[in-house]
Amino acid sequence: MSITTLNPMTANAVRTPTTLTTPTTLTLAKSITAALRQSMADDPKVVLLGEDIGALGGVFRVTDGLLAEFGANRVIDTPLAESAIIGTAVGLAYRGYRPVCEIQFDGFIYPGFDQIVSQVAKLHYRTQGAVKMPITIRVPFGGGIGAAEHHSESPEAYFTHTSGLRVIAVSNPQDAYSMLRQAISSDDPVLYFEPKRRYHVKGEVSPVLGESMEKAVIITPGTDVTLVTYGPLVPTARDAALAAADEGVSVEVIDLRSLAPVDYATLEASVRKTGRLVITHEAVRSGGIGGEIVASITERCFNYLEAAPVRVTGWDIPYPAAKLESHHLPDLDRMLAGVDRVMGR
Amino acid sequence: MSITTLNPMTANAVRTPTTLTTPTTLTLAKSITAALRQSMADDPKVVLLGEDIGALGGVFRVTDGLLAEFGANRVIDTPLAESAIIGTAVGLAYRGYRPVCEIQFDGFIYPGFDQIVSQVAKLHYRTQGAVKMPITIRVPFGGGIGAAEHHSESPEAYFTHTSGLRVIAVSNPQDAYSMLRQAISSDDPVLYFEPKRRYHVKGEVSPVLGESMEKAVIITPGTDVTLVTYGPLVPTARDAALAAADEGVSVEVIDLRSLAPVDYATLEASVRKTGRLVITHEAVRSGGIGGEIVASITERCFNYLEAAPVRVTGWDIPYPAAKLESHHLPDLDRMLAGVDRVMGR
Amino acid sequence: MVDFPAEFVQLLTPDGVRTALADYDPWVADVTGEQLAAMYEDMIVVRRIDTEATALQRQGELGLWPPLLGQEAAQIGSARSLRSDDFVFSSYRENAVAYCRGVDYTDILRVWRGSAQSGWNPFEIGMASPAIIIGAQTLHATGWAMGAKFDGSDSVAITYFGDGATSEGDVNEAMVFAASFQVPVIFFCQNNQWAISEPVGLQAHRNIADRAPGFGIPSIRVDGNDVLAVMAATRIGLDRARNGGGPTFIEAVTYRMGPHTTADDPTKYRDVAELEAWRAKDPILRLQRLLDSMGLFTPELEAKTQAKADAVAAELRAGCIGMPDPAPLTVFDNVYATPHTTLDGQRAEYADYLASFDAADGSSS
Amino acid sequence: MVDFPAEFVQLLTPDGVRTALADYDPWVADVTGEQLAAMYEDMIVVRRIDTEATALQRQGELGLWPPLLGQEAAQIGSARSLRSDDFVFSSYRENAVAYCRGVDYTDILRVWRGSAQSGWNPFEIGMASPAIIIGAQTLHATGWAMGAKFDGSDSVAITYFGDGATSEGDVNEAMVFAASFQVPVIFFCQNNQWAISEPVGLQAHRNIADRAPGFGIPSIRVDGNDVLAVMAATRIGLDRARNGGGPTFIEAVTYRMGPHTTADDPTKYRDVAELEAWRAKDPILRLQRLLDSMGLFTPELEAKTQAKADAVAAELRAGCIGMPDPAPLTVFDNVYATPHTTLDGQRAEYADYLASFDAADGSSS
Ligand SMILES: Cc1ncc(C[n+]2csc(CCOP(=O)(O)OP(=O)(O)O)c2C)c(N)n1
Ligand SMILES: Cc1ncc(C[n+]2csc(CCOP(=O)(O)OP(=O)(O)O)c2C)c(N)n1
Ligand SMILES: [Mg+2]
Ligand SMILES: [Mg+2]
Repeated sequence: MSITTLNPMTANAVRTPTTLTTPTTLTLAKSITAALRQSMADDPKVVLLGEDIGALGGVFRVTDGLLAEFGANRVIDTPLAESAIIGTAVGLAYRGYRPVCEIQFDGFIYPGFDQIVSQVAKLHYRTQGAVKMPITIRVPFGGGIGAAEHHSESPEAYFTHTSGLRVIAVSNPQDAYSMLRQAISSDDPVLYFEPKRRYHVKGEVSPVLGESMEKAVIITPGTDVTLVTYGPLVPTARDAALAAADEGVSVEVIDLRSLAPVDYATLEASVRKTGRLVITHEAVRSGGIGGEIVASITERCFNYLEAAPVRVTGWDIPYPAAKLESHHLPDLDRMLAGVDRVMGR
Repeated sequence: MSITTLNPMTANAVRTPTTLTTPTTLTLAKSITAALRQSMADDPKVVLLGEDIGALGGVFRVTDGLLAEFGANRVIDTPLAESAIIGTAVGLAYRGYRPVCEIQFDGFIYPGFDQIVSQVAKLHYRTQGAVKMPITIRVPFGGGIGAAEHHSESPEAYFTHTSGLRVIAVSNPQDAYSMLRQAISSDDPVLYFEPKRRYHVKGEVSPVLGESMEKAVIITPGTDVTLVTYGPLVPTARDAALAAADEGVSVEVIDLRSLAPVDYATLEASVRKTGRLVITHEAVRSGGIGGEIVASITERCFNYLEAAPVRVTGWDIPYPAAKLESHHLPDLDRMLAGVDRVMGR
Repeated sequence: MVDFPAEFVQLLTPDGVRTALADYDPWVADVTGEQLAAMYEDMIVVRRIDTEATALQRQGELGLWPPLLGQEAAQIGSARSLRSDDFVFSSYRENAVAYCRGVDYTDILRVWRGSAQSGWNPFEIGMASPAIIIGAQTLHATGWAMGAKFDGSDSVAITYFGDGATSEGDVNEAMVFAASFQVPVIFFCQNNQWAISEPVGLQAHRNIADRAPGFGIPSIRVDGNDVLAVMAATRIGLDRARNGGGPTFIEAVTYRMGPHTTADDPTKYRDVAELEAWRAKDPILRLQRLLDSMGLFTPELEAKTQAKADAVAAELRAGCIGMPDPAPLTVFDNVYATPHTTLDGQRAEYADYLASFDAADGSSS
Repeated sequence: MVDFPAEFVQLLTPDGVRTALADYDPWVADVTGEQLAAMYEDMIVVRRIDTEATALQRQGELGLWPPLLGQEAAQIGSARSLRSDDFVFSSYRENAVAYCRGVDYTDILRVWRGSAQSGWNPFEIGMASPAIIIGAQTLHATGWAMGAKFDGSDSVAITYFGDGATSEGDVNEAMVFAASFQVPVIFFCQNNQWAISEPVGLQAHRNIADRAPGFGIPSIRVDGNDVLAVMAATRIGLDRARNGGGPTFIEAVTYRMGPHTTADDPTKYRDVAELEAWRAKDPILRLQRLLDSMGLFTPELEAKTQAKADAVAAELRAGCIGMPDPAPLTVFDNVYATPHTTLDGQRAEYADYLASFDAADGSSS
């Protein structure tokens, strides 16, 4: 059995961290790297756990360089076992650490599901607040990259249905940075969903914590229809709003950002104004976040609704083969069709 | 290491199965036993897998007597590992078997979650129909029995959000019998939820397959409000309808029976008539089945709705300690409050 | 090449005879008669706690109780070897371990009375909230030990689990991580022969202690009803862990003399003869015999021990019966460490709902 | 007491010298020169499939490809030992196994072209749809073997998985079940030294073959680049399984000479020197040398082998490029075996939606 000289377990901190100090143009992936670096520099209790996150820097290169900067006690390449990644993070939290776990792809989170649902989510409640679980679980999610099975899932609704967890999804480099820093400092466990097909999107990133990670944000203001989405579909929804404007429909696009809890104050204000709601996500329709939001908004704004809210989502199917994914994923056209429907056209 | 003489692995079939031939009064638990016995007698490929299901007959005695009747190759006491219970069932299905897995309590299904979500649910799709997964997973679920943590969960929405699975929940002895028989004969995988706090409810059971397991059933006809529920809350909802009638409100109670797919035809017809929907379940509200149904009914019956649908559910908390469970679980009073709300009173 | 543990470590026969075992004797050479008497008291007291709790359950004061009857030596011998800065990650049956950690007696019962989901503050006694999900805690212990190693501390994590638990993926993954990272953790398996109704032979085709060496973890198979042997094994593990030697696996061979819990009826699935055979190996009896042979089992010791047991039982009963029910709205407390808009809304909704009854009763303020 | 596998089973040195090993020789005594030449051809062909598929990926015809370069002997030696009624449960890298099972070459590529989620009908070639979830398939194999045992059949399940997979709970649970029920399954671990960027030493603190004996499963550690040794080990396992002897674990020590997949760049994490060292142990080279020493490595053999490889590669390429894209509405097919109201509604919704474009194009019928 050979452990090569490159084995991350033998590596130790050699470089000094270089953190973001001024606004810089970064890809979404690199802004996550920057947030990890800053959080690790600020707090020695922040440690990373995951498969291939060391020498390789993760399959998406998000942790690239961090092993060299922080050493093998902070950037921990783990054996291939997701339940153990989450379960040891629980133990580390018991010992005062703030673990950040990387799940390599969305579809590989399920072997760790029990530890998330039965331990991470419940321990603060179970111990009447004595034990905090400041664990962040990073999950690259969603499709659109032509990948093989289990590499394009949108499992977020499993977690928004799990009391005790916070769930956020980012859509742009600045949020990727700011919201990850907030997630890591949160004393609650946070599922942090990364839109993997947007990893290469660039934007200017300031080293600020910015808007609270619990707030939804209006991306495009509008008056006729409220179009709600999150993560990878945010840019598509923005484009759909532009296209709808050409057809004379004013669409207000809201980036949810926080999936649990949902910022209903922002949604309510928008729907009271527009009277019409469309929600779009890649995840399958039944039991998805869309239904929850439709139900909650109906409860809250019934008398303001001018039409039944519309869901534009993935179908109730397992994620299909790459050549078929465009027939599963909501795109600009399907969003526009949803806008038309809610407009009664 | 001692294996006692009572080790079920050494036991073999000794008794002849005695199946149900005429209508008989049985508890809900015993009607499940009767259904298992009949399905096993009919089809030698039906095998049971689970923890303590052999000599003990299961912690709820549901499999009582079956080891003696069918032997250790049909009633398989497994080592304590839920992922393996489901995963070996997948292999047995590959070999032409129809495994029926017992998960001891709702909260212990999560270690098997990956095998359910990534394998059981997807294999028929993945193999373009070549491989069938006629697996039934029995899950005693819900609270109200004063149990310790992890013994009172309502995890059904995790599975209704999983494409490829069918999900049913029974509320009375006849359905327990008939729907389990249908589940076991189904070529699709079925999650079969048993309302553990109603195991002792008695009723007359005929050895018939009865109404399709996909159909919702109107338990109490009414005209003012549609009250939808399933599993353990069905008797409570029926009582609530009686109480509401005393106050002059006519409540139509629907037992969903199938949670995936939902029988929207029946629900729609009812809501078009009543114009008002209340849905109640023990599971936590956010991301629960209630939200999905509210959204779907709003989409389908928007113009018929006279008020915003109302959800009466468990709170968004981990299942609480026994002394607090009555403050989490919907009861008759909370259902009536929901009826009042939807009636605008 | 690592060896499977060939021997069954026993330092005290069922007859109470202290036998010599060169590799293990040094580890308990310092144990005085006084300390033996103290462990005898421990065992009598925890058995008494067990009896009292079982009675409380029968009387309707507890919802359920998982007796440890028969496993006193395994738990006392190991837990009494720990330092206060070590940390315990246990299952539901380790009430004697909690006792050794200095738990408030009443706290042991909170969970089983249904008043709370955990009885004690883990940081006050160095013992985590017990895990009901079988095997889950072994990963927590391993993670804690990773942290201890990163901290440069010589504290050790010990995790208790049953024979049945060894089948769960989590326990095996914990061994993988513990071995890979060479962290200070002791896997303490109480093989009480049964997992509810399933005999250990269904879980493990070989002795349980044989599992660990293949993961690169040295293991010891010890007579779990021999408090001295258990102590020796635990001390070996602790010493290895404190000195950077990584994990140790201990299989304590014992017997669950009672039912799985008060809800269980073992006559459904096991022979009474088996129980009788194990009764002869009772862990308390053999220590009593040893003390007797040393002239230490005096009427005074007996009286003092009984008095202590009586006092603890009385305190336990009073604490149980006097335990206040939690207030309704606490059902919403501590789901999150920080405010949560949706849940806060639900709390308000329920508070209003409850208040509506007060109003209807004319008792609203 | 079960022993860890002490020896490293090798019957053919890297130099192509056939060495004697008394316990293993009888298991391959029947292998003729012709059969050796056939296996040589197999290895050349599957390496060529690998090269062609990698080229197709570079040319944009495949989305991804997981090369097996270097693992030919492990896969051919084991798969050629199977009967057609045995059943294979593999991971994503076992293309040579599929080849031996008689797969239609094009079917190997369907998944990687993104046209389907599985390429072949499992029942036609006795090989399940490969599992991408690491380790999951080991439980399926164990379950299948339980069924085979219940059926009184002497068919055997074999499951292929990597060194990395051994860390997953599922693989360990599979060993627990396989040992408990003593079912006919072979755990065939290709230890190719790497799990993406992680060296095997991170997954296993000891040799991987050492893991199984503690579960009560005999294991063999074999030179995975030696097709004869692999065949001997597999035949031992098959024979044991067919005769009611239960499971066997085989660690085939080999090397992933290429990247993890075409998306991977191994220079980020491993030394080229390591690759060079393994090149000297190439599985094809050593069989060629053996054939040569037997006077069987003739120009005719070379020509025939190359011709076959060329033909397979051409068929593969043509099949790949000619593969039709699936029709849009097939996205809804086979989610369920029986009709499903909600999904049928969605299919209708999407059909209408697609039709609306046709209508807009004026091409509606
Ligand atoms: C994941 C999970 N599955 C099933 C159970 C139900 N259960 C509770 S205790 C038990 C047996 C445990 O046996 P063992 O590990 O030997 O511990 P012991 O009870 O003997 O102390 C089972 C199956 C559980 N608590 N968690
Ligand atoms: C449950 C799960 N976690 C993570 C992955 C991502 N992944 C794919 S291959 C791989 C490495 C597997 O290594 P090994 O088992 O040694 O097989 P090899 O690729 O070397 O053949 C990983 C981590 C996965 N597919 N499934
Ligand atoms: Mg036990
Ligand atoms: Mg590998």
